[in-house]
Amino acid sequence: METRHPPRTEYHHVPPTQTVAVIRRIEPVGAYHRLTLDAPAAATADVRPGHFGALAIGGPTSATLLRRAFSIHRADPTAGTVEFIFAEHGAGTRALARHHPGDTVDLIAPLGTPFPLDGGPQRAVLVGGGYGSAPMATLAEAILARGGQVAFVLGAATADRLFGVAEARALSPHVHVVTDDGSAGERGRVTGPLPAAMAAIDATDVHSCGPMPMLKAVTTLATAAGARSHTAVEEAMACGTGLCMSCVLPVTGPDGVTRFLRSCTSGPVFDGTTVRWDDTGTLPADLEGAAAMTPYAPKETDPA
Amino acid sequence: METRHPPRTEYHHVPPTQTVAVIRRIEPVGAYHRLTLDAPAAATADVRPGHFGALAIGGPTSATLLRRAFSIHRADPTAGTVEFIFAEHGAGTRALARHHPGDTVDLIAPLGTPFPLDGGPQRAVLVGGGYGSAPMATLAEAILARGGQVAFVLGAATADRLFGVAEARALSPHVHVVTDDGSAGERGRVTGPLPAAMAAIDATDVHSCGPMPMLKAVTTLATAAGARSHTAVEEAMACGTGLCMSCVLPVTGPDGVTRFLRSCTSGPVFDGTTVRWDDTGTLPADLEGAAAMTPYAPKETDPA
Amino acid sequence: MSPRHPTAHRDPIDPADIDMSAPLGARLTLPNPVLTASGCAGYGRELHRFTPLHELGALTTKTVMPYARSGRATPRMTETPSGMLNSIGLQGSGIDHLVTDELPWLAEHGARVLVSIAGERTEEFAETAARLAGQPGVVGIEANISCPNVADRGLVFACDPDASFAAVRAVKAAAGPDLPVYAKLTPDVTRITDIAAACTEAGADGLSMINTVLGMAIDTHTFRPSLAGVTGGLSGPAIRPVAVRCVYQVYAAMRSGTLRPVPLLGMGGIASARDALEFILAGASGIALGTALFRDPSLPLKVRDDLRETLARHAIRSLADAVGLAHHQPEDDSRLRRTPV
Amino acid sequence: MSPRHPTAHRDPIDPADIDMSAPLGARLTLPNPVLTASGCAGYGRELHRFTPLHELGALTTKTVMPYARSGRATPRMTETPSGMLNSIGLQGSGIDHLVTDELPWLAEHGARVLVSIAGERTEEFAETAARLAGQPGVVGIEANISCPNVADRGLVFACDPDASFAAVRAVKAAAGPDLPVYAKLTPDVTRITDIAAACTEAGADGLSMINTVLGMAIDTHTFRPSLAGVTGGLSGPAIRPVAVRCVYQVYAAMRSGTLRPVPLLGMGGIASARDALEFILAGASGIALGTALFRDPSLPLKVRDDLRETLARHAIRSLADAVGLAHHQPEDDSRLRRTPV
Ligand SMILES: Cc1cc2nc3c(=O)[nH]c(=O)nc-3n(C[C@H](O)[C@H](O)[C@H](O)COP(=O)(O)OP(=O)(O)OC[C@H]3O[C@@H](n4cnc5c(N)ncnc54)[C@H](O)[C@@H]3O)c2cc1C
Ligand SMILES: Cc1cc2nc3c(=O)[nH]c(=O)nc-3n(C[C@H](O)[C@H](O)[C@H](O)COP(=O)(O)OP(=O)(O)OC[C@H]3O[C@@H](n4cnc5c(N)ncnc54)[C@H](O)[C@@H]3O)c2cc1C
Ligand SMILES: Cc1cc2nc3c(=O)[nH]c(=O)nc-3n(C[C@H](O)[C@H](O)[C@H](O)COP(=O)(O)O)c2cc1C
Ligand SMILES: Cc1cc2nc3c(=O)[nH]c(=O)nc-3n(C[C@H](O)[C@H](O)[C@H](O)COP(=O)(O)O)c2cc1C
Ligand code: FES
Ligand code: FES
Repeated sequence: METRHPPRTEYHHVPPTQTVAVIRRIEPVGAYHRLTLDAPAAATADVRPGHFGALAIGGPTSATLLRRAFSIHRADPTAGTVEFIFAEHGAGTRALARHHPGDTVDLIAPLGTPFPLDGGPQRAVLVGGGYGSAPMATLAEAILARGGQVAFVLGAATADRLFGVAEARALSPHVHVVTDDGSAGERGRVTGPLPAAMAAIDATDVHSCGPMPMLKAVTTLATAAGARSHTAVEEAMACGTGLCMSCVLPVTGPDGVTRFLRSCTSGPVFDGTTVRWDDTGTLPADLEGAAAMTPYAPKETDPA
Repeated sequence: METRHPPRTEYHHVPPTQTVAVIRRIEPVGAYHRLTLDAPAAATADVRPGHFGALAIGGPTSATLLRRAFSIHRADPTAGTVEFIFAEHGAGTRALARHHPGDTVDLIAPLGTPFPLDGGPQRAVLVGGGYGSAPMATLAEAILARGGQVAFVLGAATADRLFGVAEARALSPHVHVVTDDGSAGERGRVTGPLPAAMAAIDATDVHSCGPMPMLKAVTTLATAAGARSHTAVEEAMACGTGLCMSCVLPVTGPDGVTRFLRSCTSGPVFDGTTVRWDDTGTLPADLEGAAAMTPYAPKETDPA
Repeated sequence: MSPRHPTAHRDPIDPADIDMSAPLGARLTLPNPVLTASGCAGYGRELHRFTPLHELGALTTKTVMPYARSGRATPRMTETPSGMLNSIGLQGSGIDHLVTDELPWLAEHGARVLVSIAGERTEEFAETAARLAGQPGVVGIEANISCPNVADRGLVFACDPDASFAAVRAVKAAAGPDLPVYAKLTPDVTRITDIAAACTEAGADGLSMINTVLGMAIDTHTFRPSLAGVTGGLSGPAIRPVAVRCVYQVYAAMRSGTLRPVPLLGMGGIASARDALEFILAGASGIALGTALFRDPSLPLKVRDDLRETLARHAIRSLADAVGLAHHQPEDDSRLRRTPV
Repeated sequence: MSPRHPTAHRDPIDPADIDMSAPLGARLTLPNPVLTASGCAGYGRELHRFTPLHELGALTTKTVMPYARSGRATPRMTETPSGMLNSIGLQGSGIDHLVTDELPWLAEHGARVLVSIAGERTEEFAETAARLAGQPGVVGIEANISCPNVADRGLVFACDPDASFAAVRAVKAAAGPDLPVYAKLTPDVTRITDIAAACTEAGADGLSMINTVLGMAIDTHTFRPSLAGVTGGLSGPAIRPVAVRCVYQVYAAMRSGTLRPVPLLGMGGIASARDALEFILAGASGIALGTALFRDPSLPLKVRDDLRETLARHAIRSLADAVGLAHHQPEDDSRLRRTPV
């Protein structure tokens, strides 16, 4: 494994705003919903691809308390709108899907560490799995605006879970589409066409967003090919603002020490080579502070 | 105190139905809301004045679990609709007020023991306090249809909390209106014009619905004048269907024994002379089973 | 279906082929695992209008005592986020009334009845239990030991292992050999497994978990406690995580051999088949619906039927096979491997 | 306003005239009663973007231990009806990091800091506390004794009066005379007043109530516990009735003279000024926001300002005058009568 491109380090943190956003539009896109919010305070030029928003759904009589995180698909400072693409998953997203224009949601955005755009023009492959494609169009635009080049690999389980194919084709001649069941594009996984996509533009960077196993596989391929791999991870979040520590994953720092880092503040975009993919959902023994967990065997009465 | 008219005993229990009702209309009436539900299964000819409906508000993500009880204002078997008049009070009614036509609520109706209509044509004064006037128009219609006569005394704190005055005037020449602040009708309480209203029709019956102190005062006046007093009480209800025992009040039976009876099944309409008005909210020592509450002094750790 | 799913490799089966019966010990098997929780369906008459009682696994009666009890003054109830507080105070007409007026009606309507009993003294538990042997429709006794013990200055029986032991032993002796006795535990204790141990040692045929959680609310308009009884019992979905934990802990103790294994009845915030399954996976052989009935008196059959569908989707042929599955590591799940599909 | 309202006869006063200061014992008065709850606002940096820290009554830090702790594996969190379960497992970088990197920043930003500390042994509590005397911005210590005690085979300190006593006494001794020490209690005990008594006897300057309630959830798709740590702490509005009850019980014991009176910090499901008032009426001199911050990190100032408005509407001139009012019978409410309006 040889790395032709040194890791990028510049991350762009902007202060998030909290606003009661009015739903301007909510409409189906394939199996997903496109949600357009009036939120001028959040829809600033500071929003970068990879930033996310955290929504509080339901009023004072709602039993679902926690925020829901969604990648910002597009923020339009002129229109004062922020767009999300969301899937119905559990109680909160199902309730959100039943909302109507004019209803309100409480939005905190922009949040998190976006995809890096520094280090000169990138030749980047953008890999999106399912709604993970949501941030890819604006990421492509930003890379192109900085004089770079882009290719796309967009995948999903089924055709109706593919997102952003038309937008991608408008931005690049190199668009690969795959589905698990072959209902659109090639049958297979994003890792199938990825080497060809990287080769086509002699990629310096691969940016990916989608399920964890995909991010790991993409990082392996990209790294083997000498490209940098930046991955937008998805860990269950309660707050999205860095308060609760629920969204951690094991990430190895420049000092070689692995720590549980919050994906809502240190991420969601991480250098894929720093994430200990195989150790997510475990407590690796070499983690900083892991030893302190073991003096006593875990008890059922062990609180937070 | 002399009772010219023996207590009525026939109560009309009908099997309630449970339906997911679609909101046909929801519109303001003064300080209240008029809610019209499509609920053909509940809107049968079996619905009698004094019956109530119990609504479950909010979907699976609602934190307000319990049912809310509202007097049936009118059930129209032809249209298949049931109408309620409701005030915003706490979390559930505030949420209900934000509903739109097409939204659904789960309705159980008709529930409870309605006003008695037996014992020959009645000459009845109908006394409504605030939204307590909701069942009075259909009650008047039913009494008139049976060859009786009616007068109305409608009261409220302020003009916008008066309900059903126009409907009452269409049904009877004897309509008295009072408000606490004099913003409509006479300034004062329903007990002011009640003696005159009773005298005007030589009342055999007084039917009332409104706050507890009003029901007590009405019963005292009616009884003194030798009329029967039937009162629709309002006790906090969790279920409305007789399951939970939260809605009880002390009522003296024909055997002279006072028991805590459920106002959702034995009531909401009670013969006012059987209710121990001054003992509501207390545990009278002569209540059946009260002695069993005292062997130990009440402890804070004392469960349900 | 997630790849971590233990039965992901198996084909769904026909719901009609699912064995929904709930074995609740040597002397009791119910046709399905859905019961009502004590105090949440009275003596059944009102619920029957929405859920024919014979369709239930069993009806648990409102707790009955040797004598009539008025219950507490109102307000007795207040709503809380995803829950409610009650301080009904065990209102009831007493055991004579139950035996004379209620049990015959219940038997006539095909209900299987678990009679919940309580007393303020150990002897009152025994006195009530003694009246139940041989009564029509009665399939068992639930000893509601989550009530105050006069002999112990009002401390709740189920807060003390010795008092729990004494009450359960007295009920067992009085009930005779035919009626299984379930002890109903409160979660308001430091170690629920200690109380569970006392009850099983005393001969309990099963354990019901949980009774309400002690709570209170204050009316911020009147500045007074919302309930006339000051404190009350918290119930509803709000407490479900507490109830699931109690069932899981006790089942775990039974699996590990530190507690004599007896069947568990799970309750506390169940409002759907999903919730019911959560308790079953935690270790409950049967489940009871309480507060959820106030919102939806038609719920029991929905839960029963949806549960059947869910088991079918997961290719679990028998309800009994699902009991306690959350304790099995996917790799060592002999129980799942043993189930033929 | 209901006729039962204790202050119905009084005219509202100007919110600007309300004294919002929160006396929390002889050595600590905060400018307002709104704190953050430990573990729900980290060390303040993230919250500061939404709520300027100097506006808080105080910031309670995430619990800090003598050493770095990784916390538990994920999933660490799951939502429940009106609540959540967490098993973060006290992730933190340890006391050195706090003292070196966090406290100076907090002091610079005008935060008053209540440092939450814990240990797995009594000595670790002392070791951590000893580092805090004289540190900038630190106004007190919260001893999170709701954590497992290695010396007691993992039993939570706050589940045992003796272990609670030892931990609090050690912290008091190490903290020196200037830093008030609050002991944070778990509700998962049979009698919380017993633990409160142990803590006050050990010299606690105040009590924080409550920590999370032990709960768990099971994923009905994977058939496994939803949290990697199996059980977790339940928080949010779901547990508010339990928390209010604990505060009320302990305050009642103090009023009746069976417990040495110390100020109480109330927490557990507070999401509005109404909820905050509920705790104050129950007996809390200050309140902390936890889970509600995850939904609304701007909440503290709303609660503070709405609380001020509410007191004004009720013509209660000083926050301190509202503390414990739910214990007063309207007729014997000397405290209300004493307040001049
Ligand atoms: C940075 C980031 C970006 C995301 N972008 C998108 C997107 O563009 N479109 C989209 O459809 N989804 C996206 N997700 C996933 C989305 O957040 C979850 O599907 C959603 O929170 C689930 O909420 P629920 O009410 O359906 O499920 P529930 O299970 O009811 O959620 C309960 C709690 O768990 C959290 N949670 C549960 N699952 C997830 C998850 N997979 N990720 C994060 N939190 C979770 C919720 O935030 C909530 O706090 C993103 C997640 C992250 C972390
Ligand atoms: C037989 C009957 C008929 C009624 N008819 C009408 C009507 O026609 N129009 C109308 O506006 N109101 C009516 N009410 C009162 C109405 O039920 C309450 O205002 C309403 O339940 C309050 O719900 P909430 O969500 O606003 O308050 P919350 O305080 O949030 O309610 C919490 C719980 O307490 C119960 N509760 C609280 N206050 C009352 C109350 N006053 N009466 C009964 N339950 C209560 C609720 O049912 C719910 O279970 C009637 C009540 C009864 C018992
Ligand atoms: C209004 C009400 C009354 C109750 N009465 C009793 C009772 O008489 N005996 C008993 O053992 N439990 C009683 N309970 C507790 C329930 O049986 C059940 O254990 C508890 O409510 C938790 O279940 P749930 O959340 O489904 O309601 C009562 C609960 C409620 C809400
Ligand atoms: C995610 C999370 C982490 C917590 N961490 C701690 C902690 O480190 N130390 C502590 O004493 N309490 C901790 N708590 C408990 C809270 O401080 C608080 O006591 C409890 O959550 C009840 O308040 P709430 O309902 O407002 O959240 C934590 C709670 C949550 C939800
Ligand atoms: S989601 Fe709360 S810290 Fe990341
Ligand atoms: S409201 Fe439940 S019994 Fe009357």
